[in-house]
Amino acid sequence: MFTRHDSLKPGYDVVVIGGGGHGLAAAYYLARDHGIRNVAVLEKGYIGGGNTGRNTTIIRSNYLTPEGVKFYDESVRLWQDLAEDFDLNLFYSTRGHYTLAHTDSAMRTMRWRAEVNKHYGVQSEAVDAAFVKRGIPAIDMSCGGHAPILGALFHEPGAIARHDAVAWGYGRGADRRGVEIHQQTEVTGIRVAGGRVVGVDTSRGSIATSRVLCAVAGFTPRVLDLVDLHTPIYVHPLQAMVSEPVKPWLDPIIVSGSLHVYVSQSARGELVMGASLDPYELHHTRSTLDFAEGLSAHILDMFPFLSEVKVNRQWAGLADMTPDFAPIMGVTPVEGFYLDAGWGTWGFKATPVCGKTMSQTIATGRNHPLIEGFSIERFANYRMTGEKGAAAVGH
Amino acid sequence: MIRKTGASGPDFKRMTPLAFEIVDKRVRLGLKGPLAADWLAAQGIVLPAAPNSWTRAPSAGGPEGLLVARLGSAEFFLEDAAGSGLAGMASALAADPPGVYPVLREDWTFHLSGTGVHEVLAQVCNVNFEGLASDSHALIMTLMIGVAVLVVPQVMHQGPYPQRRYRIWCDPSFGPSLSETLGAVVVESGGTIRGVSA
Amino acid sequence: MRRLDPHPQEWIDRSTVLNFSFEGKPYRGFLGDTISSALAAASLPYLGRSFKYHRPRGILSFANHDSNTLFQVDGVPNVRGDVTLLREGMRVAAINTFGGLEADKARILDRFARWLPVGFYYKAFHSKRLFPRWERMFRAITGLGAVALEAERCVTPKRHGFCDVLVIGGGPSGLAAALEAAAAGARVGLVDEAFRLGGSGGGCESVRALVDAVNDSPRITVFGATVAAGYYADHWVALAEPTRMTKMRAKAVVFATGVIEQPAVFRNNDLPGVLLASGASRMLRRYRVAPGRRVLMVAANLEAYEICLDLHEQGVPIAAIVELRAAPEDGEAARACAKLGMTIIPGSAPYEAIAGADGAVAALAIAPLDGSGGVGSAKPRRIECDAVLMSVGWAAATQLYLQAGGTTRFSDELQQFVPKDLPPGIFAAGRMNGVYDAEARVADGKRAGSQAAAHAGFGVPSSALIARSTRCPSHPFPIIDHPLAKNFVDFDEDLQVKDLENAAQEGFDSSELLKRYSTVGMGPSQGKHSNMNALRVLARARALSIEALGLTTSRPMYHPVPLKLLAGRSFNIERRTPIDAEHGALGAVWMPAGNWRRPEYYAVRGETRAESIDAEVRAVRSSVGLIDVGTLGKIEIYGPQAGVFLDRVYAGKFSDLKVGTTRYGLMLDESGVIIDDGVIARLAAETFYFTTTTAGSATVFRELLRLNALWGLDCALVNVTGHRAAFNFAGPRCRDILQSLTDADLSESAFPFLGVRIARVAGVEARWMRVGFVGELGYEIHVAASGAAAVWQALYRAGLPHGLRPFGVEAQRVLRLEKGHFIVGQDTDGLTDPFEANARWAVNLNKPFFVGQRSLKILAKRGPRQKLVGIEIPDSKRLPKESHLVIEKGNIAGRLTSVVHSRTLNKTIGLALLAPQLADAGGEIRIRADHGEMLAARVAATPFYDPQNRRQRTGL
Amino acid sequence: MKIMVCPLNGPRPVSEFAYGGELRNSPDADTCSDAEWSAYVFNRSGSPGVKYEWWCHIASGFWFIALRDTARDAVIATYPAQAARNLLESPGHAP
Repeated sequence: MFTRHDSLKPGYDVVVIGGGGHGLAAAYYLARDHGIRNVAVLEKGYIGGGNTGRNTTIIRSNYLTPEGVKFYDESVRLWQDLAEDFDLNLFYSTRGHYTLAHTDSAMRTMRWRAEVNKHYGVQSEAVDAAFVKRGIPAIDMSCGGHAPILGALFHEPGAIARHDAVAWGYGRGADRRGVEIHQQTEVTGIRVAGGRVVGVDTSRGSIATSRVLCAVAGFTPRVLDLVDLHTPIYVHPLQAMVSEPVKPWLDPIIVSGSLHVYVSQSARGELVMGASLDPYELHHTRSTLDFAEGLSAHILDMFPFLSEVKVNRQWAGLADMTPDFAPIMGVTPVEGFYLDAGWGTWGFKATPVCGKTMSQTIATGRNHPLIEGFSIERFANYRMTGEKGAAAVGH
Repeated sequence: MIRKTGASGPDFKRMTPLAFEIVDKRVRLGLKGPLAADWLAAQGIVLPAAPNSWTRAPSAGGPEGLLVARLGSAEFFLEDAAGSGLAGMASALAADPPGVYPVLREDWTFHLSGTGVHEVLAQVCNVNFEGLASDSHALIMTLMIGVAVLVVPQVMHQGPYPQRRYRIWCDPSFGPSLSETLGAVVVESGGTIRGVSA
Repeated sequence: MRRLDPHPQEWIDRSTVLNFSFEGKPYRGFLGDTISSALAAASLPYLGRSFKYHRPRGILSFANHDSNTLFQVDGVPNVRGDVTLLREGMRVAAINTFGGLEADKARILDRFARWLPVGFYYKAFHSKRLFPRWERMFRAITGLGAVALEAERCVTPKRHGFCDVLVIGGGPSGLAAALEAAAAGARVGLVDEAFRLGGSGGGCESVRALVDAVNDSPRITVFGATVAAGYYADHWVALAEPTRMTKMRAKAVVFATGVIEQPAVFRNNDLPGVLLASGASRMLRRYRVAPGRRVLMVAANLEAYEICLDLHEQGVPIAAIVELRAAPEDGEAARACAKLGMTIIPGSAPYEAIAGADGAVAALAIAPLDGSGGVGSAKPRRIECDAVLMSVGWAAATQLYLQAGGTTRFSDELQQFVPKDLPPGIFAAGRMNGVYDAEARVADGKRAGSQAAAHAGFGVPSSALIARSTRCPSHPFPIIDHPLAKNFVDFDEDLQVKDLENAAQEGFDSSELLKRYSTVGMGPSQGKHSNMNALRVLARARALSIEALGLTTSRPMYHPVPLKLLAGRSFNIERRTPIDAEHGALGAVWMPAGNWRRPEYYAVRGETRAESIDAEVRAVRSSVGLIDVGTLGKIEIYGPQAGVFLDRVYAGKFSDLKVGTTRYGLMLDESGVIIDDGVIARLAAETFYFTTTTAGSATVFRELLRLNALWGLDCALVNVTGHRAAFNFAGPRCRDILQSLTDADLSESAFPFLGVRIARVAGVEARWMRVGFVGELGYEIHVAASGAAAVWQALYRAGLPHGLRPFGVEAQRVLRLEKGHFIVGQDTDGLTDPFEANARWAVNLNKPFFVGQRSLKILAKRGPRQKLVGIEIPDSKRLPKESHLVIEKGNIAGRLTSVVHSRTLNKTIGLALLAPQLADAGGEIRIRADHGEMLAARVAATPFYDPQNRRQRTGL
Repeated sequence: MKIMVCPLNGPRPVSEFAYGGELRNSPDADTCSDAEWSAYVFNRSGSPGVKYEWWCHIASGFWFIALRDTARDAVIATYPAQAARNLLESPGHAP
């Protein structure tokens, strides 16, 4: 599926740092759509081993800001055809996505999102409790008696997919088009001369290049230090856990901001469960018991009959966070250094559109229109993209 | 299959039955500020030397006497059964002595005691109370099922054997909910809920 | 399989017979039996179907990680039969079958196996059109057991535990470690998965003596039938007990977690009747169930011969011992076997297990091994048998140890991973530590126990050096290729050798990628019986050492844990004001407000919700109303610099506030965004009392404490939110009514608008503030919680004759909106600054400093992106909803943040955040309501009601 | 769960504490440029490292400073909050 390259070439037209979904997608579209094939993807671990292989695979576009909605809507459109592009089954499974509201202020936010979504043609509705009960008959509408469900934001196109396969599909596609994927290759330095990128130093030698894409969610600040760029990005762990497989009983994806829960059932029958960010900065993917305890309690609030269902495994990823909960993308003050970062907890669903927009941005040197709202300058100008309002637990 | 080792120290081997009690509000005085300690000393109160500790002074206020708790270094919480000198001090405090500030204390108060008290505490709190010295005068500020509480371990000398009792204070807005929850755990653990008492 | 005669050490009580059903048929077992042992005794050919190919499966390991014997029991899915005690009346069924265990329609999949290679699912059915239909079919055949949707929540307790030394593993080394640590004076917790201590060797004298000593030790707490599910930071270990969870905090941890037996890999090694020798041994000793009548042993270590002797002693005939090695080590056991006339066939390998008519193993084809570890061209010879035991090697149970930050290296001498660098407080002992011989395991346990106790502050650490085993207990490559495959490496996931080789071939050739692509080790047993062999296959494929490839990351749970144990009771704590009961008595309909509950409105018989809310509003406007506002944050600040502090945390100025007066305050964050608001009252020169929003009370107070700690001003903060109650008594009649309850002079001159006074009401000392949130003459009355009920009742009774209504949050929303007051968080969002919120009047930019000031200066230059304005909707028939959008030339130009139909004003009013160019009073806007209906609206000045604010000032 | 040693309350699980972010110097609001100020307001030192941080013991409302390695989640030392003022060049415009 992938070619193993024994050594690095002395130079590449583009060096992509990060062999996750985003980096591989950018390399894929650079080669496929822009004819730029002399590309190296440098991955310090193994491909898809970061947040691509750690997220809970939810795909949706029911965001709050026009910038967010348009961007993720394009992503969902691209997802539809990905499996056929790759000739690889991504298990892209449209399930419908409920964001439950337990308070009237939450209902207000759901309606706000629904109205913005619909304005941009995204299927999204603020629905009442009866609708929720019809869509999720198994749910305890009182949530253990302490968080009654008043309604929800229902997003019919909400989907899940097999996360690893996305990286493999993009990786294989890029590989077949001449892109070199170098695993176990860590970037140790980025050489800048006269304000522009001239090369990259790695654990396997130095490379000459004038264009570098940084797509290393969770590790962004470390790479930014190499080019002395300062951003608002801070890193918190995000944990998840998975149950033993059980026969299918849950079709839709359920999210509850108040209960800090999101859950879906995978194709294998496992319940894939997550919650909110860990409460403090950490660059370590250790698991905590508090997480498993709190999440289990809230899962049983919604689905009491799962008492005996067993948790198999918990894990964590590292999330780039930004003050407005929107990503930071595109050109930077360092010429030739392109950024695809600040993904918070939403990077997976954006994989295809990030590849598309970043590859065009790199090819043309100008930010793709879809990512203008995510520019690095917006903070200095106090012009944030207020996705935060929608993001109690926005997965 | 699961055997528990004995409770802490030899002196609590024979405990009275497990009980949870909502205790009547007593005469209280709360104060803080840079000069609070000096002011109390001037009132003739013997203060606990260490932060987060408590002392008990004999007083007219009944068998249990005057409880003087030191929260951190510059905040104090005095409690006494009926009457005693606290009322007088309260009015003295009303005169706004410099550097001494009143702290309204409307806390709910609970007693937790008896056999299995540590098992109950272990289910609602992460502090190792069983590990405290039997004569501990620690004042513990911690979370009980997420609610901020003040806890003092006490040794009661009613009956032939010394008894471990925990006196617990919490914000009144949490009082009903916390007492219902603690009561439920106690009952489930075979204990009883005693009515309001002093 | 069959049950043997009683034995003194057996774990079953034959005097108590238990009846149960399996697949609808009745069976009997004994008290102490597990589901698997009872079914094994019933001589059933097989007990389950495999995950992918639905092949018949029987008992594999009897070690709590046997995915072949997962059952559906009384509605509970995926119950582990090998460790679940039989109960009278149990209804047991196989999982993952269609039409029952025998008739399972899905068994056809086994025939298709050749066309279902690894990665098959990635390569097929992915056309957009076909996938959804195929997915339905696919999902139906995956999954294991089924959840019973009608099952009730099962609540179990959770507790914190504390010990000095926690020992994980109740085998000889664990027992010795616990005893040694206890002897040093430490309080010890000892955990084991099994119902009884002793480990696999539980049977023998010396171990039983250790067990007795442990049970007699007052310092050792034993946790039986308990899984140490995960190691978390600072020696915190989750202990999953049968009916509760103990979160154990230790000062040191000894890992005596032992080793897990690994299968030999050969064609049809998953046939029922082919099982791990240690499992057969446990089944025999504990439950007296013999694996068969003619047992064949596949051997590659000493344990094989010991078990053969054991079986022989119990009268179980050994058909032959097929020894993978050129010769067995020259040990007592091997010699004894030979002396007993057992046939030992060295240098040979199992080539294929052959099924009988009933689907269980009937014979084993074996062949001599060539130099390369394969069977070459030699013709296999067939040996009849009804059970094949595999004793070819072990994998160290290092999972928890790795979670604790320990590192390992692969020992070629022992063919297993052994501990390398141990973090402080972490100790390893016994077979997991590479120490195999009986005495040495005990000695190693003592050593570790002593060192752990010393780390926890008890005694002197042992300096004993215990050598690791000199004999190799594991075969380096117990894997035999077969042209027709079906040689399974992972029983959970039905993975054969070729599947792993193909995955590696395709480039998934690191441990982690192989796992993700092939799903090896991802099943219920989490690779406990498969990861080691998978690594060997990968190492061969890549011509790398196992050390070079390394293990995949170990994460909790070590063993699957039910959600109920993790969830525990899931307490839910609620805050209540001191007059919660009064609200209830008055018919309050509750709504959540943060973690408080508040009356949304008071239901009155014969009134609809809307009518009640209208009546509550009317009462306030025409007479008097009473609302509990006790959920507001209430803070006191004392000291010479209290005013300075407030100047720095609020956007307005308060150091110049006159004693006896109040002022509205706006709180910003560093970026200039509004985060909270409230009323600040000056009670004395150095004493202020102020409120925060209900939602903000806890976080705002905490941040104020931080700023006070940072700035070191001479002032002190006291949070009295829960200690004080607060009511708003408002309406044209309120002053007259109140005057009857107090001696204080309430006249306009004595107590003007925005004043604050301390005076008694109904005999209770209170803080009175004349503020006008609802836009009528009104008093906010704050009293100590203990006096709240008396005051509330007095106000209520005094007001009733004048038409008082208690009013709730809904009526207050109407009243405040009629006055055009915004609510932080509803009418503002996460980016709204004071300019945008039309609250410039509450900002004093000329102060030396306040939080957010510098950013406001930048924002002032930038100009607002939106403006909060009042709007009126002429068409009172149609009421848009909050959050409906304002549309201008097809674009989003704003959002309705609040809206009500005001009966008082007889029109629909609201607040909206609008694009600045639309925000001028009188401007026409269009709101898109439900179903896209466009409503015309007009930007209007606020307040809508009593624009001159006369009523709240003078009560006219 | 992590244990953190509170200078007032002693060792407690981290669940008893609230994280208050990194202890940071702010530029002089009166003299700094808008760019300097916005950088202070929004930017963070996001890389792992040993950092001085604000932590609050929730039950006692006690704020203190912890020196923590954010790569290993190792609390190296804790100090009373007064330390903040010595550690900072300009403690958020202390008067």
